[in-house]
Parts: sequence; structure tokens; C-alpha cells
Amino acid sequence: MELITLAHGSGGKSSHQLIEGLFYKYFRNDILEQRNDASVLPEILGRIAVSTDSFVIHPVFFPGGDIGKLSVYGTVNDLAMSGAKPLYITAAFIIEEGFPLKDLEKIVASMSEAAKAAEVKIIAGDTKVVEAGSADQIYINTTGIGILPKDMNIGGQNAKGGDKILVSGTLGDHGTAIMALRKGFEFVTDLESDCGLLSGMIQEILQAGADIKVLRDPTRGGLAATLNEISQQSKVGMLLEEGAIPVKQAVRSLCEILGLDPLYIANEGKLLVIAAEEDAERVLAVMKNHPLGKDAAMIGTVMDSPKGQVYLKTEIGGTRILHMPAGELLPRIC
Amino acid sequence: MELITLAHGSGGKSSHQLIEGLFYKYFRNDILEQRNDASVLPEILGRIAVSTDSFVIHPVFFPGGDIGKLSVYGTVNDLAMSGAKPLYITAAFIIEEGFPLKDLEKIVASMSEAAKAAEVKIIAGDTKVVEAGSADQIYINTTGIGILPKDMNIGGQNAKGGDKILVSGTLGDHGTAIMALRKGFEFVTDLESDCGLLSGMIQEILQAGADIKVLRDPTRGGLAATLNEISQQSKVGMLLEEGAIPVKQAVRSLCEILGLDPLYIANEGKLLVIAAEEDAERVLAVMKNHPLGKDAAMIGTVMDSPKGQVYLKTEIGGTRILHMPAGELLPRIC
Amino acid sequence: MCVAVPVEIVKIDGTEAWVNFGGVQKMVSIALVEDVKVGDYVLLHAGCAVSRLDRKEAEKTLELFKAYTMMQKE
Amino acid sequence: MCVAVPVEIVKIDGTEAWVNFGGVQKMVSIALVEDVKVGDYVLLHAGCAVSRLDRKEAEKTLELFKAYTMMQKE
Amino acid sequence: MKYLTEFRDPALTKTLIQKIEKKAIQEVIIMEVCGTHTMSIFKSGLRGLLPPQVRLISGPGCPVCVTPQSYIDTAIQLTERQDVILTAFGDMLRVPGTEGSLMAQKSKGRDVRMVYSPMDAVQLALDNPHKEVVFLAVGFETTAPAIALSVDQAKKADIHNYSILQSIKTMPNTMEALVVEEDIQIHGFLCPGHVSAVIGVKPYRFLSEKYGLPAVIAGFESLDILMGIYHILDMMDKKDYKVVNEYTRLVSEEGNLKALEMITKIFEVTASVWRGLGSIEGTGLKLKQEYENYDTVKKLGIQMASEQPVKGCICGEILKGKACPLDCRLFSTACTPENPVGACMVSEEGTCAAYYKYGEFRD
Amino acid sequence: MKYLTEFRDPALTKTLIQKIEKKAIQEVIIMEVCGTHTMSIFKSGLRGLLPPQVRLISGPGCPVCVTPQSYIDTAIQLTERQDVILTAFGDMLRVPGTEGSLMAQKSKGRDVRMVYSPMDAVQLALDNPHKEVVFLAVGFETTAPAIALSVDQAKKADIHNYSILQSIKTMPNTMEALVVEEDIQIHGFLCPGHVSAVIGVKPYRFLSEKYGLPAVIAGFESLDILMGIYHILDMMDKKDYKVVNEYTRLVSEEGNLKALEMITKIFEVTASVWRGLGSIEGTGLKLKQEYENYDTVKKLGIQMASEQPVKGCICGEILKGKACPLDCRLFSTACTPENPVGACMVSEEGTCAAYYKYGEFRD
Ligand code: SF4
Ligand code: SF4
Ligand SMILES: [Mg+2]
Ligand SMILES: [Mg+2]
Ligand SMILES: [Mg+2]
Ligand SMILES: [Mg+2]
Ligand SMILES: [Mg+2]
Ligand SMILES: [Mg+2]
Ligand SMILES: [Mg+2]
Ligand SMILES: [Mg+2]
Ligand SMILES: [Mg+2]
Ligand SMILES: [Mg+2]
Repeated sequence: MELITLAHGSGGKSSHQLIEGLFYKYFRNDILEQRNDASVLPEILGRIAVSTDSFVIHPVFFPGGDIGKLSVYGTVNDLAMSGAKPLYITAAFIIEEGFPLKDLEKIVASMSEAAKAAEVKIIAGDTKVVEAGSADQIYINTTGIGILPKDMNIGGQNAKGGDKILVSGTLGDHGTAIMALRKGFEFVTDLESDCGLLSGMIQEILQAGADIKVLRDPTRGGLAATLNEISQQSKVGMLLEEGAIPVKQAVRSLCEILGLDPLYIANEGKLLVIAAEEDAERVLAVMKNHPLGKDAAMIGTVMDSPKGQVYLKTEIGGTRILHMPAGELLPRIC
Repeated sequence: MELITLAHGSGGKSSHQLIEGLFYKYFRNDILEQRNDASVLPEILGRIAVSTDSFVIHPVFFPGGDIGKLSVYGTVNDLAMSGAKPLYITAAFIIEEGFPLKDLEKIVASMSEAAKAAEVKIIAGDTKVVEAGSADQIYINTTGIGILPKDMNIGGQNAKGGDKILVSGTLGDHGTAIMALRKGFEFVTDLESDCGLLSGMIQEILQAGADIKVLRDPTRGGLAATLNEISQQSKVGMLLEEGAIPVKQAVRSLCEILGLDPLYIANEGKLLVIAAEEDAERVLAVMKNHPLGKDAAMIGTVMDSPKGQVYLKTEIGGTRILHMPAGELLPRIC
Repeated sequence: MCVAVPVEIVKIDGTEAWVNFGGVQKMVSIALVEDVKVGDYVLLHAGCAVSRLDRKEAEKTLELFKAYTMMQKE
Repeated sequence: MCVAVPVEIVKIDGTEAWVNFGGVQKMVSIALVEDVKVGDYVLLHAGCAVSRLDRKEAEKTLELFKAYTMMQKE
Repeated sequence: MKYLTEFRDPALTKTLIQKIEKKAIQEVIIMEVCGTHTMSIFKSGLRGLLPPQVRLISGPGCPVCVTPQSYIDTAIQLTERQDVILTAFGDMLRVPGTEGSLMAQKSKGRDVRMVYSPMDAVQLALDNPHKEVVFLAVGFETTAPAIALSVDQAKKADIHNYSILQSIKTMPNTMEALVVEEDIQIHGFLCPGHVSAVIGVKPYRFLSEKYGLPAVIAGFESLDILMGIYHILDMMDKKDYKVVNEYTRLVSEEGNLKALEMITKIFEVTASVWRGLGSIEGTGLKLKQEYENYDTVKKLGIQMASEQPVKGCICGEILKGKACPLDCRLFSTACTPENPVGACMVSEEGTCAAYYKYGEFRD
Repeated sequence: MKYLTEFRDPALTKTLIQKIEKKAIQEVIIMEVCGTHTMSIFKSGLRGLLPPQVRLISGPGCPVCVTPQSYIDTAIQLTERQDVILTAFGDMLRVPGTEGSLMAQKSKGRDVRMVYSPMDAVQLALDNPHKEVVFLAVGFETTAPAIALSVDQAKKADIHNYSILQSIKTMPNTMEALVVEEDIQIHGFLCPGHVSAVIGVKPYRFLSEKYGLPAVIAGFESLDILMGIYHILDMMDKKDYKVVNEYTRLVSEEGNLKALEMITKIFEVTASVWRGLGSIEGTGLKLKQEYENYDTVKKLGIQMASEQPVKGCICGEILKGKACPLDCRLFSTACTPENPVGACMVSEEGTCAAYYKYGEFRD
């Protein structure tokens, strides 16, 4: 089995063979073909959206996806959250020596497929190989570039009292699917990461002509972190209906066993929308109509005050604060 | 001493504190201030240059620089190699838990200073924290965006027989400065990395109105790798004059001791120029006039054939092939 | 103080058993519960079944709750 | 077969010494060379001085080279 | 989630609350001894739904909360040994010692591993024959059987590189220690359901028989808790004090005899040091002499660190029900979940953490 | 770089070449025994400057080249042991065994470390008392003193976790083994300068005295090498065969007695297996009995792997000067520096690697 070695990152022959034989094979396009220190793009006629993320997931292959797909969709989604049309991404790899070449090929193939689905070109790349023990197999950074339609103004600062909060589907799928695989846990579930492409759904929502205030994908820190962020940015409060929040049975179950809360668990293909009250039902209908939105739900309301606080109305009618998460999620057993 | 923990990468409170208290403190600008999933840039009126690189250097602080400065200049330099004016960069951090916060602050401060020197804004960022033993302290990805003047056409594909090859200074400084520090080697030298900003020198060269074919920074793989790349891209041969190639005494010495060749050693602030023969002297004069170019030299000539080969005329008048480096550089003792 | 959930025994293998809890399955120890069989429910804590669940009692409790609230409505 | 260079002794500390070679300094073992003092040159290989350099012989060799090439020119 | 969600039924909950409202004619202070009750009450927002005259206070029922600081300090010292792999339940990692925590040690690259079960630690010992695998044995009677089983299995499998750092605690004597304190004002107890699943009903009888206090062994779902409260009010109303078992589906009169047998096979009763409460006779379990090879302290010949009280932290008072987190001047300023000072802030079910995270909101 | 650059003087070089051109009236085949000579000749492009009738061929003078495959296989097996840290000179890491290399082992996360000096390996042993630090002891007489010193120091410092996997070789008997082969056509020898710095001039005398062959002990700079060639041509011209010492600045008649003493203190002469040449009597060094605790094979009770010839590789012929790399059908196709088949391609100074990297170009 061929393995990645330090030579593949040395800038010499092996590096070039890897670039030619693997990256160009899967990513090939006219811009990448330039093979210079910088890639030259044609002029973009409008404002530009840019987003960057590094992906460090373990395991690199997981039910519902892999680090390659995740790294493309993650950045494309972040671009789409501004209302932009994603156009280009860069891909920079940090690989631990000893990583199997065939696994790298699977990841690169998956990125290529994801880029096609997202209609973005991979226009620049970089490969570094670090010594065994200096990375956990492979890390990928993607940076995305998109074009923003004129007058588009979507962002976490725009929520207003009365606006409605919607999510595109069940929460916590990605984080629990990964956690079930954690060494020493070994829970057997049919949970899959929701790793998915949200730019299509967003385009449909925007085309519906609704007044969209905020779009965001509740990744690290889950819904709780995302809503707390927005409530601080917009200086508003929020009230969620626990009973309206879609959570899969198995996600709920694993969280019960480990003493965790699904609202704090990461998602990788869920869209959070804050829309003007009068357009909310229409937006919900568009979301439900999309293949990734069949479990979409309206889950709460923005309030003018108290500013920066998110509340949850529980199913039995009680109310509690949904805090910003503190620290790393630790399963509680005791 | 405060250390980076997994909590700093969890997307919760600690993450936000790190972003506010450190990254925004040093990088603050109107675009970063948007605080959304994607950053929105004003329209760029022209073709766009993009480059991405991850930086994985050990040690992170070294004579002549640090990983922060390196990560900014590295990407800005790559943009400049296309003739572009660098405008923006993104910064994505992968940090090993246990990394001292004060070292992170030093790195971030250094990036901020470098960005100011390079006149680029840091417009988007990302922070991931990985478990102890899953990274070597800190890795930084930077992706740069620049604007390309009309009709600018510089690239590795443009070299022609008769063109002259120039370098902006002594070769091998960065790689040997780092190598001297390698655990178990512990050579004492006054070598410093040449880690430096090349966009200024390039602007001066371009303003001189010379016919510039190729610009490149001979980083990983050194001069040998870079010239081999270009000779393949342009389908030309090259002949270098060993005696004309500037190499510092201490670099030469360390290479003798370790059985290495300075032409294969990495540089982080050297510019390679291929210019039309008639303009070469003028370009050299501009380079020598620049603070980073006082050791600039004309080191060789492009030949129509044999294609894809780089030759070196030795000081005693012999000739040898300067191959593309193969594999990792290993000091030879025996 | 002790996060624990009622899980259904799916398959027994000596002192270990596969259990199911709302779509999550795991191999756990049943060394500390007497006479359990497939289909039984046990209380799972820290990888160990620490008690058997009495289904009749569970139903009785629910009935009791309902009775109480009926009384209320009357 | 053996990468080795002539280095100058800069400072002696028992059987170890700091040596200098064109601006590169390192602590090496001088346990295997007799009677060296600061300013002497030794041959450094794998962290060990394995031979003393005889400066007079070095100059003689150079003279010899020059003599040979003189002869040529005549 | 069979046998769980049924006991959360919103409609039944609401009518039960109405019944409690009618019953609660005077101020009643009820201690939920168990941290899981505390958590459940806050997570469901139950406190805000109860009439104000029903006050729920939280007891010492989180094993992480009551673990003394010296214990963490000792565990931290152990992580500095290259020959040790330290294993612990997830929430132990954040508990602050005098300086740092196990999480901080892990950040520094020390070999600290989270396990789901003590049996996983035994497996680690098998997989790492050249290391001593130490398990941080904390917990109450619910957890004690699993820990006992791990020692039993290790001994049977001839595993010599597994040991436990002991701090297992027991409930009934601890509750008695609270009750005998003069200035405590508790009218009734919600007894810990999962501890009871192991020990049964009997050990609580002293509450009613000796101290005339009503007590209910209750499950953790909203209906269970409300029914527990209702029973206490009802007993107070009728002045007929008993220990009512509301959790009959999991708790029998005698408890789980097989689990109790395993506990007594491996452990014997001892005094135990509780954070904030000090040493209490008869509230701990320690390895019997024939298992002392599995005692990390004896085996590695180490010394337990000495206990230093944390300045300003009133955890002890809170655990006794004498104070509430809002009485602590460190609460939410110097002491937060991301930077906890006392143990009550450390565990997600610790009283202070619960107050911090699920602070109430009445609209 | 004093005493180095003077001996590369371009002007003197050119006149010396002219002198050689005049002197070289017939075909002369000269073997540079030493890999560093090979490297130096290619790096300076000297070969292309010499008249075509002077042919330089490369001998077995690279210790990495001549290390048998079985030795690498054994080293690879050692890296699979969790209790071993394997240390080696940089260029050993790329040497292919039957399957993989030490570099590939390192890629897989095995503990393989490059050292600059054997003394660094001893230091590693001190720093890692729970590990056995094995040093791959390869080299000729130049390197043997440093390795001997490392064993001597380890013994004196009472370090019991350092040992060497032995494959130290010696030159003069090897050269004799080449000379006695019937079909070898060598007119003269450039003797290895740095080996000679240790062993002196005497051990080469048999070349002229017994076989009537001219030999020159030469340094590694271009003037040194050219002067060596000139001396050989001159001796052939005059039919007066001697061992000329051109490298008097570093090589004395007796060599470095102190270094030789250290060698004989620790080692004794033995047979040694050379890749491509097989076992040759009197061409190796092994630890004396009183140091056998420092012999990895004896200490760890391991077996050396058995030697399997590499198919298609003609390294053996090349080392004997009977073939040149271009005669090998694997050269530059299946066998390249990034994927070396035989040892001659592995070392940067290996004959095949040198041919590959510094292929000549005459304009
Ligand atoms: S808030 Fe913190 S310091 Fe105060 S009692 Fe609770 S844990 Fe102790
Ligand atoms: S080219 Fe490779 S295979 Fe051929 S002789 Fe040389 S080392 Fe052996
Ligand atoms: Mg992003
Ligand atoms: Mg993102
Ligand atoms: Mg790059
Ligand atoms: Mg790893
Ligand atoms: Mg996002
Ligand atoms: Mg780049
Ligand atoms: Mg670059
Ligand atoms: Mg991010
Ligand atoms: Mg590290
Ligand atoms: Mg570059």
C-alpha cells in the first residue's frame, strides 16, 4: 500500500507527481492549469464574498460523508449564507506522513464531486506533509470566493423583534454520528452526518422574494451557539419552542445516554433562517419543498428584549435559558 | 501560563473570547468587523489573483522571523509573483491544545505587522484546536486575493531562449537557518531566515517597464526545483553560472558539513526573475537598488534546448545537470 | 447524579448483551442483573445494567398518574 | 565516502571543543586527536575530530600545485 | 425511548402542577438530593411552573461536586508519571484542583483518557501492558457496582496494571448527616432514583421513622418529580410521614441484590471526605484487603495530596441546602462553567452550573 | 572555508587539466575507491573536462551502498519493536530493504531518528532510559573511531540501553579483493583520503609492492583529484609504481594513532558481507567480547535477516568497476533516486545516483 511520505511535500519530484497524478487529475480546470504561484481569475462583476475554514475531523471517512466533501460544502455553505453565489475555492492539504495514498485519492475524488455539485472551480492548492505524529491523518483548508448580487444584505446583525426563526431539518445529526464512532464509545446507530450543500436551497429561498434577515449554518456549538451569536450581533432576544425543534429519535437517544443536549451538537448541512414574520410561512414552504428541507420547521421568534439572550419554552411549558456553550462537549456519565 | 485548550476551538464562549480578545484586537478592520460566515468585499475592478499556502514550520519562532510573518509574506509574495497588487488575505489556524496563549499572541501580532507592511487586510479567519499530539504546535493557512493590472502576463510558461535569469540575493538562508536549529544538530551560526516581503521590489521592477517573463520565489526545493519547474512549463533549457550564484559563506559551510547543496535549500524572501535579455541589466540595477536586493545577481541564461533541463557551469568550467530534487533533503554524514 | 436510561435487551452473549435505546445499540455488561432475557428492559449506567425494569410497575405508575389527573378533572 | 571538513578549534573544554567552519560553530569531540590547541585545524566527521590538519603540509601542497602549473606555463 | 417519554407527557404534567398548586398552602422546602433531579428540573423549566411556596433546593448528589480538591490534585500528580494512563468519566476532566484540572493536563499532552465505563479502563490496561491504567473511581451506589465489577474482572483476568483511585461515596448516611445539622430547614426529600435502584427502599426509612420527615424515591422525568412533590405535600398535609416509592418500575424494596453482593464482595464501608462537608463516617466505600493490589495509592506508594479549602466558594453551604448559588459572591463573575472555581460549577448537573445555565425566565 | 576553497582554484585547475591532457597518451582506467571522490568529480563536472582517454570508474567506497539488504531488513524489523529507538545517519534512511526502508517505517510512525553523530545516539539513550537505543553502525575507518568512542563512552557512563547493529567495514583488504579478480582492468587507484587520515599510508603499499599498481592518496577538492590523476599518469609514464600521498595536510604515514587505538580497544577484525560482493575475509570490524553487551544482535537475542539478491540490479558489478550504471536496464526507469532499487542509487554519492543526478553535458 503506497503511503504519503515527507518527499510528497518537499517541493521536488514526488510533490510534482502527486500534484499531477492526483490533484490535477481530479480538479483539472483552465485556471488551475496555469500552474503559477498565484491563479488568475477573470474579473468578478460585483461585490465579493470570501470565507475560509480548516477541517480537522476524525474519522476522515464517516457515515454520510468524508473530510473532502465536508471541506467543500462547508466553505460553499458559508459563502451562500451571505446570499452570494459561490464561484471558486482553494484547497490546501496538511497530510501526516504514512497516510495511505488511496485514502487521499478517495478524499480528492469526493472533493471533486462536491465541487461539481456546488458548481465551483477549485482554482489553487497547496500540499504540506508533516512528520508522523504531527497531524491526525489529514487536515484540509478551503477558502471560497463568491459573487454577491446587488443590494443583497443578509447577516447576523439584521434580526428584529417579531422575525421568525426556521431550521431546515433535524438537529445534531452530524455531531452524534461522529460521536457514536468515538474510540471507546462504539455505539451502533444508523445515524449519518447531514454533511450537505445548502446553496441550492438558499437560492430557492432568495428567489421566493422573501425578506430574509439572517442565514447561518449551525455548525460547531450547534443551534445554541449560532442563535446566541446572532442574538448578540443583532442585540435581540429569542424564544424557541422546544416542541417545534426537529431532532431525530436516535440523536435524542444518544444524547440521553451521554447526558448531552442536541441543541449544542454540530450540524454540517442544516440551514438556519431568520425571516420577516410575514414571509416566514412562505419561506418554510420553500424549504419543505427542497429535498434537504423536508423536516424544516419554524422553531421560534425574535424578541426586542432581553438583548443577547436565547430562551427555550420547554414541552411542559417551562422556560429556560439556552446559554452559549462553555468549553468542549464532555459526555457525562456520572 | 495560559494555554490553548480544546474549548478555544469548540465554537462556544472560549472561542468567542479568543476571537474578540486576540484576533480582532490585532486584525481589526471594517470587513472583519462584519462577523458573518462570509466576509463581503467591495467590487474589484480587474482580473483577480488568488494564492493559498499552509505554513507548518518548526520551530515557530526562528532567527529572522516566525510562522506568523512567514504566513503573511509567503502568500503576499505568491500573489506578487503574478504581477498582482495584493489586497486581502484570510488566516486559518490549526492549533495544538497546550500551545501557550502568549506565543499565539506573538504570532498574531507578527501577522498584523506583516499585513500592515504588505498593505493587505486580513478579512476572514478560522480557528481549530486539535488534541495534544495531533499537530506540531500551530499551523497557519493564508489565502490571498489581489488585483491584476490590465495586460499583465507573467508566468512560468513565458521563458524564451536568450532570456536572462536573475536572483535578488543569497540562496539557502532560510533553510539552513532552520536546519541549524534542528534537534540533535545544534549548530551555532548567525544565519537568519530571509523571510521577507517581495511585493515592493516587484512593483519597482514592473514600473521600470522591463519585459518580465517570469517571477517566482524559490521556496521549498530551492532554486533547483523552481528552475526545473519553469524549464518544464516553458519548454526551455537553462544554463547557470555557478560562480555567479550568490550564497552566504555560512550557508556554504553548513552545506559542506551536512553534505547538502545550497541550490536545493528553501528561501523565503528571494525573488527569481526571468527577463528579456535586453532588459536584464536594467532589472538587475533596480533589484540592486532595493534594500532586499543588494546581493542581486544575473546567474544564467534561458536556452531553446534541451527542453526541460537545467545545467550548471561549475567554477572550474565543468557542466552538470541541476536535477529536480528527489525526496526529502537528508543530511549525509557518511 | 447518575445518568442512566432504560434499555431493551436485544441479544444476550453470556454476561454481556446488545441493548437498544431508541435506535442506539451497544454491547453492555449484564453481569449484575438476575434472569434477564431478550425483550426485557434494564437500567443502563456506565456500561453496566444496574437494575431490571418492571414493566407492570411502569404501567401501574402511568395508570396512577392518569388516575390522579382524572380525579383532578372530575 | 566520508563527508568531513577541516575546522578550526575555537575553545577547548576537556575532550570536547567548539570548532568553527566558515561561520558555523559546533561542539565536537576531540577525544581522538592528540595535542590540539586553540587555532589548530582538525578534520571533523560525524561529530568527531578524526585527524589533525598539518598547516605546513597544506601550504607545501599548494606551493607544489603552483609549481606544477608554473612549469606548464614555462 | 420507551419508559422515558411517557413520563414526560405535557398534558398530564400540567394537570399535576394544578393539583400541586391546590395542595401547596404553606411554604415547603424540598431537597432533591440527586444532581440528575436538579438537572432535570432545570432543563424542563419545572421550577418556574411550581407555585412559589414550593421551594426546591439541591443536595450533595453529584459525585463530581463532592469529590475533594485533594483528590483531583492527586490525580493531576499521577498524570505527571510517564508510566500511568489516567482514565476518568467525562465530567471529571473539568474539575479544578488547587491548580489546573485533568483537562489542562491533557492539554499539556499528559495521557488522560475519558472512558464511558470502568470496564473500558480495564480493556485499556489489557491493550497497554507496559502502563499502569488508573481509573478515577468516583460515584455513588449506582456506579459502585460497575467499578466493583471492573476490579473483579481485572482480578479474574490476572490483569496487574489496573488500579483505582478511590473516592466512592454512599447516600443514606450522608443524608442523615444533613438532617442532624441544627440549622437545616428541609421539610421533605426527593430520594435519588438510580441509587435506590441498587440499594432499594429500606435504607431511607430512618428519615420518616427517626426524623419524621417525608421522603419519596422518584424517577427523573417531569411526571416522576411532580408526583414526588405531590406525595410529600400530601404526607405533610396528612401528617403521615413515610418513604414512598414512586419509582417502582426500577426500585424494589430490597434493591438489586446481585449488584449489592458485588459491592460487598469488593468493598467495605469507610469514612469519606466530601468537598465542603468534610469527612463523614460511614459514607464511603474502600477496597477490601484482598483487593488492595487494585488500590492506586497503595500500589504505587503515593501520598494523597492535602485538602485546602477554596477561598470564597460556598459549595459546602450549597450542598447542605443552607445557601443558594446566588448567595456566592464568585457566582457568574470569578466562577463560571468555563472557569469553574468550586465543584458545584464543574459538573453540568452541579447546583451552580445548573443555576448559571438554566436561569429562569418568566414572561 | 580555509584549507578547502584554496584547493578548488579554477585557474590552477585549468592548467592542471592541460598538463593531464598532454600526459594522457593512452587509455587509462582509474578507480576512485571513495564515494566522496565520486561525488566531488560529478559535482564539479570534472569528468567532462578530462581527456576521453582518462576514464574514471567508481569503487565500493560508499558505506551505505555496500550495506547488505539483510542488514536493512533487520533494522526494519527492529523498528517494529515498541521498546526500540532506532538511530542512523541521514542517508541510511532511504536505503531499500527487501520491502520498504527506514524512511517508510518512519512514515508509518515507527521511532526512527536521524543523528549527526553516534554520540547523539548515546545522548538519546540517556534521555530515554526505558527504551533501547540502537545505532546503525555503518561506515569505514573514518567513521569507526567515532562509533568506537560512543561505545567506550556508553560503557564508562554505565549506559545499558545503547547498542549498535554492526556493519563497519574496512578498505585495504577490500581493495585487494578487487585487484585479485581476474577480469578487472584498473590501471591505478585514487585512495580514500579520509579513511587514510585515520589509517595512514602504509596499508596501501601492497598495491604497488604486490600488484605493481600506482596509487595516490588524494583529497577531495578538484586540485587534489587532478593532482592524483596526474601522479598516476606520471608513475605509469615512468613505470615507477608507488603509493603517493597527495593529501599530506591530513594524512600521515602512520595515520591517527589515537583513533586507531580506540578502534582496536573496542573492535576486532572480522569477515564482512558487502552488497554485491558477498562476504570478504578481513574487511569488517566487530565488537570485542568485553563489549558484546553493546551488540544489538546479542543483546536483544535477534536473528539477522537473510540476504536475497535484488533482481536486475548490477550494483555488485558496478562496485567492482566491471560495469557502469548505464549498463543496468533498471537505471533511470525502475530505479531512480526517489525510488531506488539498489544501494548505488540510494546514497547521494552512490555511483548510480551520481550518474543520474550529474549526467554530463558538453556544449
Ligand atoms: S458559584 Fe462557584 S465558587 Fe460559588 S459556590 Fe458555586 S462553585 Fe463555589
Ligand atoms: S541503477 Fe539501480 S538497479 Fe541498476 S545497478 Fe544502479 S542501483 Fe542497482
Ligand atoms: Mg468559514
Ligand atoms: Mg463554516
Ligand atoms: Mg504552496
Ligand atoms: Mg496520528
Ligand atoms: Mg458557518
Ligand atoms: Mg501559494
Ligand atoms: Mg508559496
Ligand atoms: Mg470557521
Ligand atoms: Mg507535538
Ligand atoms: Mg511561490
